[in-house]
Amino acid sequence: MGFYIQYVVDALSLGSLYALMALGLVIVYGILKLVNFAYGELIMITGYTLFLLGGGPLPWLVMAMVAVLMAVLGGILTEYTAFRPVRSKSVTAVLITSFALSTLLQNAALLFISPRARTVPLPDIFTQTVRFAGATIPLRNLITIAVAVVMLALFSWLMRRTILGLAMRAAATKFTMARMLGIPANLVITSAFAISGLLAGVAGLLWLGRIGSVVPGIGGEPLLIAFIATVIGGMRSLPGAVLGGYLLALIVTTLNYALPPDLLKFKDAFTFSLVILILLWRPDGLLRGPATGQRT
Amino acid sequence: MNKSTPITALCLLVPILALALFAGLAGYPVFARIATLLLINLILVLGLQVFMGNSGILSFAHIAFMAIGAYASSVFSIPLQMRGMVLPELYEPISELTLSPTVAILFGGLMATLIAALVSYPLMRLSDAAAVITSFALLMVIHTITVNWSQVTNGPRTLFGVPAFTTLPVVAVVAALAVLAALAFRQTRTGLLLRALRDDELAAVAMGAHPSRIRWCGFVVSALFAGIAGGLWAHFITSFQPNAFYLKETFLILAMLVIGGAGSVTGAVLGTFLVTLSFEGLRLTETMINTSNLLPLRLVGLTEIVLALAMIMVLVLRPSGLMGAREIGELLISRRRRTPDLP
Amino acid sequence: DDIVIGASLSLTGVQAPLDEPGLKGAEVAVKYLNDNGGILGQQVKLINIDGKSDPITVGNNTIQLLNNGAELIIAPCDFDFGGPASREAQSAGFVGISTCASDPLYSSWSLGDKQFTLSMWNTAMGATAAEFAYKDKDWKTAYVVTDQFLAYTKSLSRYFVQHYKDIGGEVLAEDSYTQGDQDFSAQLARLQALPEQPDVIFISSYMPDLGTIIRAIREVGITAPIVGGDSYDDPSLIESLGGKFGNDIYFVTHTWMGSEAHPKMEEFIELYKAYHGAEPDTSFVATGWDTVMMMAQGVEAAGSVEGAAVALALEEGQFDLLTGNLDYSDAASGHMPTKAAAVVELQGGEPAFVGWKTAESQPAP
Amino acid sequence: MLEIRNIELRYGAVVAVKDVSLQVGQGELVALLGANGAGKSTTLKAIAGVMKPTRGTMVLNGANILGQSPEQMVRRGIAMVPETRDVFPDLTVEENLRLGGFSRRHDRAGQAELRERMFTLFPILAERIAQPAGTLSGGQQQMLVIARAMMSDPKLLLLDEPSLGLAPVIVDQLFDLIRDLKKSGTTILLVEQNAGKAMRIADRNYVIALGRIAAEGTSKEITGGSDLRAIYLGG
Amino acid sequence: MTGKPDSALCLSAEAVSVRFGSLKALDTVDLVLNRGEILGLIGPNGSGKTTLINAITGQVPLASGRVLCDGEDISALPPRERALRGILRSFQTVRLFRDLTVSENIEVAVVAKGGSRREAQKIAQPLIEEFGLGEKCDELAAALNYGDERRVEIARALAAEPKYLLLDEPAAGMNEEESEGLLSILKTLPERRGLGIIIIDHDMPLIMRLCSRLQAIASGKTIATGSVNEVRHAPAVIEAYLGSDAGELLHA
Ligand SMILES: Nc1ncnc2c1ncn2[C@@H]1O[C@H](COP(=O)(O)OP(=O)(O)OP(=O)(O)O)[C@@H](O)[C@H]1O
Ligand SMILES: Nc1ncnc2c1ncn2[C@@H]1O[C@H](COP(=O)(O)OP(=O)(O)OP(=O)(O)O)[C@@H](O)[C@H]1O
Ligand SMILES: [Mg+2]
Ligand SMILES: [Mg+2]
Repeated sequence: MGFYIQYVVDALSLGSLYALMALGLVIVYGILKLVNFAYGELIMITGYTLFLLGGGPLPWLVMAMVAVLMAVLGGILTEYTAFRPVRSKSVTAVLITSFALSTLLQNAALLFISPRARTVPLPDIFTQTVRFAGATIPLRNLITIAVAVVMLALFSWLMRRTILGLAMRAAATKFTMARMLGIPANLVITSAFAISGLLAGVAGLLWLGRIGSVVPGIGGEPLLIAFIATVIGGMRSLPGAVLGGYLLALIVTTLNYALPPDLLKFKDAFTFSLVILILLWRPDGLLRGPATGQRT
Repeated sequence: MNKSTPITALCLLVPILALALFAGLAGYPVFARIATLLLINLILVLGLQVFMGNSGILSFAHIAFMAIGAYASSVFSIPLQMRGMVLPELYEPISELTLSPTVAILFGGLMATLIAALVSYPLMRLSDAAAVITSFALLMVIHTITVNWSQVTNGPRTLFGVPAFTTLPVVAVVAALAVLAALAFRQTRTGLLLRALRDDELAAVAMGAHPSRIRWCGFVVSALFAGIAGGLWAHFITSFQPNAFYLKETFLILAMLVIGGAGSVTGAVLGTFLVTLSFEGLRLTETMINTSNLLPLRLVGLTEIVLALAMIMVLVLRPSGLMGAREIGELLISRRRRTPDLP
Repeated sequence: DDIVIGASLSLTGVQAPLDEPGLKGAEVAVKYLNDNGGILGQQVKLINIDGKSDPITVGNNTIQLLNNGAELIIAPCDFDFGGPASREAQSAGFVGISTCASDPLYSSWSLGDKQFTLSMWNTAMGATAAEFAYKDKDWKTAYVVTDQFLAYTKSLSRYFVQHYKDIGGEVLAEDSYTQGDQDFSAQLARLQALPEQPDVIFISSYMPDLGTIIRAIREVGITAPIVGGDSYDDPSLIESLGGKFGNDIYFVTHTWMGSEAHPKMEEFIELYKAYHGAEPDTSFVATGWDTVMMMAQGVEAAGSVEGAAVALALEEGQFDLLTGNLDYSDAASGHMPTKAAAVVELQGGEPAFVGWKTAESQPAP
Repeated sequence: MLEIRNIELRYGAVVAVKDVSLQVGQGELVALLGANGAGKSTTLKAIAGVMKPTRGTMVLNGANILGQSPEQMVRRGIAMVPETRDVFPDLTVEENLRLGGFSRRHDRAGQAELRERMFTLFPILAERIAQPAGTLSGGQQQMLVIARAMMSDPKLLLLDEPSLGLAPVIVDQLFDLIRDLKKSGTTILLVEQNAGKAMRIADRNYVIALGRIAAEGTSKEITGGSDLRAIYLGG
Repeated sequence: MTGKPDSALCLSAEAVSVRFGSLKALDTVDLVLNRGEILGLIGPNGSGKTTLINAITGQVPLASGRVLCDGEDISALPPRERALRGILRSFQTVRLFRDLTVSENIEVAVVAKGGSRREAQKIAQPLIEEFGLGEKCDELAAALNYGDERRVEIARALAAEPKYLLLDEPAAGMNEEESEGLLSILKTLPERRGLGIIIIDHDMPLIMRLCSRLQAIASGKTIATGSVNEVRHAPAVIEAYLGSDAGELLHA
């Protein structure tokens, strides 16, 4: 019993984390059709902000808020430097600029901070555990699930019920036409990046809560996860990204629990083969998203 | 054969030979080494261009086929007395097999081609983002296998003892052949159809083109380039580990191709030269600044930062790369034709 | 005319945390040598070109250094990264010494008769950890976790397990983990599900994941002692565990930054502070100092920088280093270092020196 | 209402509009005619704020509007139906219309009323309310673009070849709509290939040729004056 | 002239229906195209003209009915196989290969059905001349103006040596002169090459001068078919499609 509860909570909390990260990526990737390789560096920014503020007089919650704010600013910065100048001209060019930006930020961290891991301040609640029906569950996992639920609800309201979501999609597909309808297209696209930064910041806090320290390369893994979750869930669909996040977590957790240790090292090969299979079965991902308006 | 192709070929072979001659005769071993690596990268980038440039589909898996070429060629060319130490668990029936480096490198290319042919057909149904991701996943799978298949790859550890065979002249010849092959491929039936599919799949299909079969051909040819490059590289570097064939290298060759202009062979050549030379130039500057103690602090990562900025600049100014989709020969011809029209 | 020591230690990338301290220590040593008459009466010059955590760049750099007159090579701290430097040094006929490569592959067998590593091999590190646990502490059963991503972590676990079993210990289970997963719960569940809990947990991993794993183990209330290798010797691990989780942790490493470890340690720390303006933040700085000082002794003994002569001097000499006493076997038997290891313990988040320890025997590489 | 003087417009080095001056009075329906490539669409783009004139003046209701952004133009009551059928293909008909009223999104009642009006005009749009706009037929897309522009309740409406791809009977209805709009006080500047139909409803016409105004006047004046084809070609 | 097939050599749709969700875009429509004739397809916006072409070429699946080419049922074949059987089309919006030159664009049509590059050049050359594209044969398609784009698209379709050519609003956005030029090219094609053409356009004068036969559809159903005169006088057509233009056209 305890084993199963443990398994379920693990899968759910990991899934929540993945879903948040995927959502932040998909808002840029799915809506604006731009792959933001510098997305992981937003998490890095969150981490280093926390580290730099650590030991200071601020209460943790304030530090966390500042850190998330920095990620939001980072998102906006990404847009200004890497996307605005090249957007809609060439998908590959955007990919490379965002990658360049990602190297740039990582090396800046290396140059100005340190190549070594730096410990970030964390509140006690992140390291406490609860016992429940024979399972020991870190509180952090429960917090992750709760935060994800709140964020996802907030976010789906924002995208569905407000005109901002529509305006974003419009501005992304036909920039000039959107402006001709009075939509401040630049601002709208910037806000997509800001939201992406917000999600990265929040996901980053939770991610850091697991690791406890930050290194310049910390963004690589979350980026990869978000990327894959987005893809299996459905590249153009926001609920798809969430589903993809949970599914990926389920796969990873299950493999982690089920594979014997000598096969466990091939876990990544299994995971990615599964991803390939899913894509072959459904090239557009599990949830198709809004039907495309393509026709002859 | 397009009438501008010979001109393009000429324009592209000259810098390769010039580089090989200069670096070979300069008598400064670092130059020869950098030139050799540049030309190996060139073969790799040309291979990427064959698929990605013509089909417009970003492929992350290219470097994985380089890995296959490198490992497949090395395993059998490591001298037997070394092999016991490097690959103690190599499977019985093949553990004694030894190939000469030339044969081994060809074998590596062949293995890469074969594996690409086997695994990629179903993937080629996909285009757009799904294709990009599956190629990414393929890279991950092959990487995970190279990291864990200790019997053959020595796991995550370094595989060493590969005989040094690749020299600057050898690479220069292969790179020249690769340029010609890439140019020729562009003009073949498959090359033309790939480019047509890139521009408008629906229209091409409405004329009878078979997308997955055509893309598959392109992908397989591209893997051959990567496999050969991998074999040459392995026999130059002589010791390597799986991490050499991963994201960093992937992005490096992607950047080369995209900065030069993925749509043309000229772009591939230009991008490779430009990125390698500026990277080495910057590195030299960084070293010089640091060793001369001009500055109170040590500059670290400056090369990467400057290069990243330069990359962004290039792409902001020319999003389809420096060359765009046209070959240098085509540009020269159309310029010549236009000139008399001027008043 | 100066003696040039060339180095291609990485200041950027994954390798930087290991290489950078070594370089800093080496710089202090060079200054010390020059202030005290140099080597063979000649001044010493150290040139480092950033290896960028890329084996190929390391190779290129080493060729460039040799070209510019380097006659002694400091190789980066790992077989993968240091190998290329040593190979180039070997083919140019010079001695190359890695600051802290601990893979037994770092031997004269694979790299050539003029190549050395200052570090003990993983065979010794694993064996020392095993003997410390089984013999000194009487922990009879162990649980082993191995990070699958790195050659270092895999081989260290292998030698620990092999030696621990050889001397009579029982390994209850082995589990693996992949660098970057940040999720240790499945392994934890398996550990907790064991019919019998282990006396000791051996974890072979790296920062930052190492911190994640240890915290996860401690968070669920498992208090069994944890043992590991020199990757624990990282201030960020100690910091991230803090007083709460930093208990009953023991690791085998190169040295201890205090006079308990070596009478000259204080002096080195003073010199280091004078040179860099800050306290050393890791014991890896000592490996850089030792590498240069050992080179100096070798060259003095050989009377020249000529590779074969220096190599012979190193093979024959016995060295009293900040990182323990060191004795190399001859080239035919691999330049195997016989070296004492420092054992450090962590209680209440504070590290303390346990003592020097040399394994009675060690598994064959 | 709108007065343009001596504007010049360029695409890079190509001068598309050399020297155009025109005036549209409050409540007027003015047609802008001319051959392919004469510069009609380019002129409209300048008024919509998409292109910046390199020379000349533009005044709307006494205020200088030269060089203002498209968003600002919309806020001043200008709406444009471009010739390129720019629906947002992935958004539904409803979402397209909702974005058309972006500048008036806080006036819910007004929006609902406008929507009803568009639905009576183009009932097909009401039927297809949830269909992605990209899957509409060519003509349906054209209707959507017109309706979308109307959602901002413009004071000045710029129509660029609105009849393109529409069935003859719909073209009739469209021209009826334009007439109605004019009656209800909207000022309209209309560009059409179908010169005969346009002149039949226009108060005044401008003929543009090779980037300059070649003729202006009421329909009678223009057709009576000389051969329209000759004017079209810049004669 | 009637809609009856003269021989087995014709392209026909039999009781074809197409659905998009709950929408019946085509409802048991029949169509016959003989070799050597030009059939005009007219109807209100959204009546299903483009969809009918898509159904014939296989771009949308049929809900029921079948499509026959020279007597053989091709309903189950994917678009590319139908192209290989000689059914080629143009698109309502121009779809050229933008980064290919004009001559490469045309050659694609030959190599796509299995020809070699050399054959392709042999076939493309005379077409380039015929369509007056000689000057521009090395230009990228992206640099063409609208009229040239349309011409390349038709030349490209012809290079595939189609038996049946389906054109969707080829004259949209052209001015009178340009449509005139297009008309003169299309007019003689069926005889010279022995192919059948379907043309959709809302430019009624053009349609009436070009076509030998018309079929009018509305709301996915055929409302009239027959000679040009029969169809343009049919009350259903006048009401649903022509509107006031009918008057002008009737007296044209
Ligand atoms: N994006 C562009 N880049 C370069 N030149 C352009 C561009 N758009 C239009 N032109 C040129 O500007 C001139 C005027 O074009 P414009 O579109 O205003 O003509 P128009 O009068 O609207 O013609 P049409 O009736 O065909 O729509 C033409 O010569 C055209 O080739
Ligand atoms: N993919 C699709 N999904 C949903 N509805 C569609 C789709 N494609 C077409 N339709 C609908 O089917 C009907 C027929 O469209 P079609 O494009 O065939 O019209 P058409 O006769 O070509 O009109 P036009 O003259 O305006 O081009 C239209 O009502 C259209 O909205
Ligand atoms: Mg126009
Ligand atoms: Mg249509």
